[in-house]
Amino acid sequence: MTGWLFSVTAGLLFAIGLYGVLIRTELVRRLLAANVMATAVFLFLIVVAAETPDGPDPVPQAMVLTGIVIAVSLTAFALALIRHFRAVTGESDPEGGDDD
Amino acid sequence: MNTFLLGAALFLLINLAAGMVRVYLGPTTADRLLTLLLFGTTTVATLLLLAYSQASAVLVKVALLFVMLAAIASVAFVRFPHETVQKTDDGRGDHD
Amino acid sequence: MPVSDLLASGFDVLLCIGLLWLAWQAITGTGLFRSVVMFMVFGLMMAVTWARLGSPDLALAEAAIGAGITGALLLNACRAAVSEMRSDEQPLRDRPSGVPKWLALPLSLAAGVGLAWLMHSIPRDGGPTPEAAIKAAETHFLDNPITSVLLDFRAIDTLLEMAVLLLALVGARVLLDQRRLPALYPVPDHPMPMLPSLLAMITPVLLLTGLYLFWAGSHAPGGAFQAGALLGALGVMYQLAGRFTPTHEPGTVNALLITVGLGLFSLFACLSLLWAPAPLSHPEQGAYALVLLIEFALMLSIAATLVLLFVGSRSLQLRRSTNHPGGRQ
Amino acid sequence: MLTDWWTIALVTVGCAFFLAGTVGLLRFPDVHTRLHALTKADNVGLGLICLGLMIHDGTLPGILRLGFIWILAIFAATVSAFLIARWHESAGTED
Repeated sequence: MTGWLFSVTAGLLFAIGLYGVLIRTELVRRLLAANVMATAVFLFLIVVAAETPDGPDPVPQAMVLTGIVIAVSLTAFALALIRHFRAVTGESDPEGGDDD
Repeated sequence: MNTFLLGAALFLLINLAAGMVRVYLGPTTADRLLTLLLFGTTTVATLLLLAYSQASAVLVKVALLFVMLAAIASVAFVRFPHETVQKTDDGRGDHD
Repeated sequence: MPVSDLLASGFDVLLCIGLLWLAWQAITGTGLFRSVVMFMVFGLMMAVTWARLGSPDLALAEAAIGAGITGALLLNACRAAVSEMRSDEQPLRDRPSGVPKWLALPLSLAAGVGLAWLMHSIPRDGGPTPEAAIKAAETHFLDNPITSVLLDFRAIDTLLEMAVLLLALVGARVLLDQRRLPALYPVPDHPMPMLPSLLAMITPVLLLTGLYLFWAGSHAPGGAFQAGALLGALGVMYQLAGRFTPTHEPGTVNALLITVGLGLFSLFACLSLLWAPAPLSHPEQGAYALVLLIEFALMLSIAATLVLLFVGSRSLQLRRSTNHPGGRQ
Repeated sequence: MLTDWWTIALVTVGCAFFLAGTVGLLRFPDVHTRLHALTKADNVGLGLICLGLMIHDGTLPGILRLGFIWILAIFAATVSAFLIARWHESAGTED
């Protein structure tokens, strides 16, 4: 029951994240959406780890721990990239500026 | 006993969900920050109840971390100038 | 016990609904500030979820890194978006993206449901042990194959993790320097009341908790990251209270703090070739002390890197040298 | 068995305080009254739950840890509530 429920939740979270990445053009919001997608993947891994027959499997947990640190590094770098982008173009989204 | 503690945790979670209505309604930004306070206290209580109902002592440390991070979060928010909040609003104005 | 099962299921269902609602609000809601608040609350909920799924390690990491540091970074993004906005510019807006909504919604739903089905159908028995793991277990000084695999593979993993964190800082610095973008959070003009007393109270508690997490983590690898994130959160707090002054001159202490973790770890990796055929193997004597030393250096580097990423300046100086938080300067 | 009943009673009353805090949050007219309802009721509720769990735990380190968390929560809530109220005030004068 628990595994099934959290699997579905992770799938829906992934869907929400992907939807955000596709729909939002404002860059910070797009980054948020990508973060939600990453969290969904972590949730998948932990659900699989929790359901192994002999107790929680430590390897996926270690992987997710690494994943959390990588996600925060990536977020920090992406935010610097967004600041740089705004300073160069004066726009908050990459598609704007010339076409409307 | 464990069943009772789990029930209490569930009750607090429902309580939290009701509090989230205030975030949704607003109307001021301070109301949203208030809910961060509600979240801090309630999740700490929920984690403590979970710690004793699942007999996992580490969760008490997680609760301790939550208390301190809630304080840091509210300091981070109040260092925020008001016009920032208004200018980042891309839709209907939802502050006073 | 059917009653407790029912309660647990109710708890899980509510948790899942909450997570989905918060994620939806964070992504589709109006107002960047509101989205960021929602995302921070989502991080807190996620920590409760990890706790519920029996991974307290992750709950600690998520609370400190996911909700604490990422939230602070995103608040910075709001701030930067406004302070670097031209006066004639409209508030942050969304243009219609190249993908229409009617296509994006079923597409992402299909991807999510497909992924859920795929993850649900994979076998849960763990699969066969890889060849390399068995080989590593035979040559290792520990008897338990799982522990030795974790020790060997986690070491490489942690080394590269630290490298990624450092790279993120270097990349951010290059980008910000190129356009001469200033540090956020300058020193406030007027002191904030009650903040000094909160700092005085919270500093020893956070330091103690961080050191405790570090010490507990020496039995199970990975403790340095939680502890480092916690100390990083303390540094962020000091910056917010105006105790650190961002400077443009690169400071020696700062540079040392950032690189000591990766440097010591790499040195150890090279030196370990003297006594073992593969890098990052532990010596038979003094392994515990060595691991402790490297993890301590890692913790300091992680904390310093996270604070500098948050501030976005080249280095930081402490304003009152009598009050020294976590050795950072 | 008597200690179990004490725990149940204290945790139940604590939950009732949390409920009162949420009702106040939803029903009170402005930010200051909501702040007032929330911070006081919730921290009393947390204190009662901590007390109940202390009785349930019964060991000295456990009791100390729970008490410590409660004291810290009170301090943190005081400062946070004050800062948020002040922030809201200054918003009112600027607009």
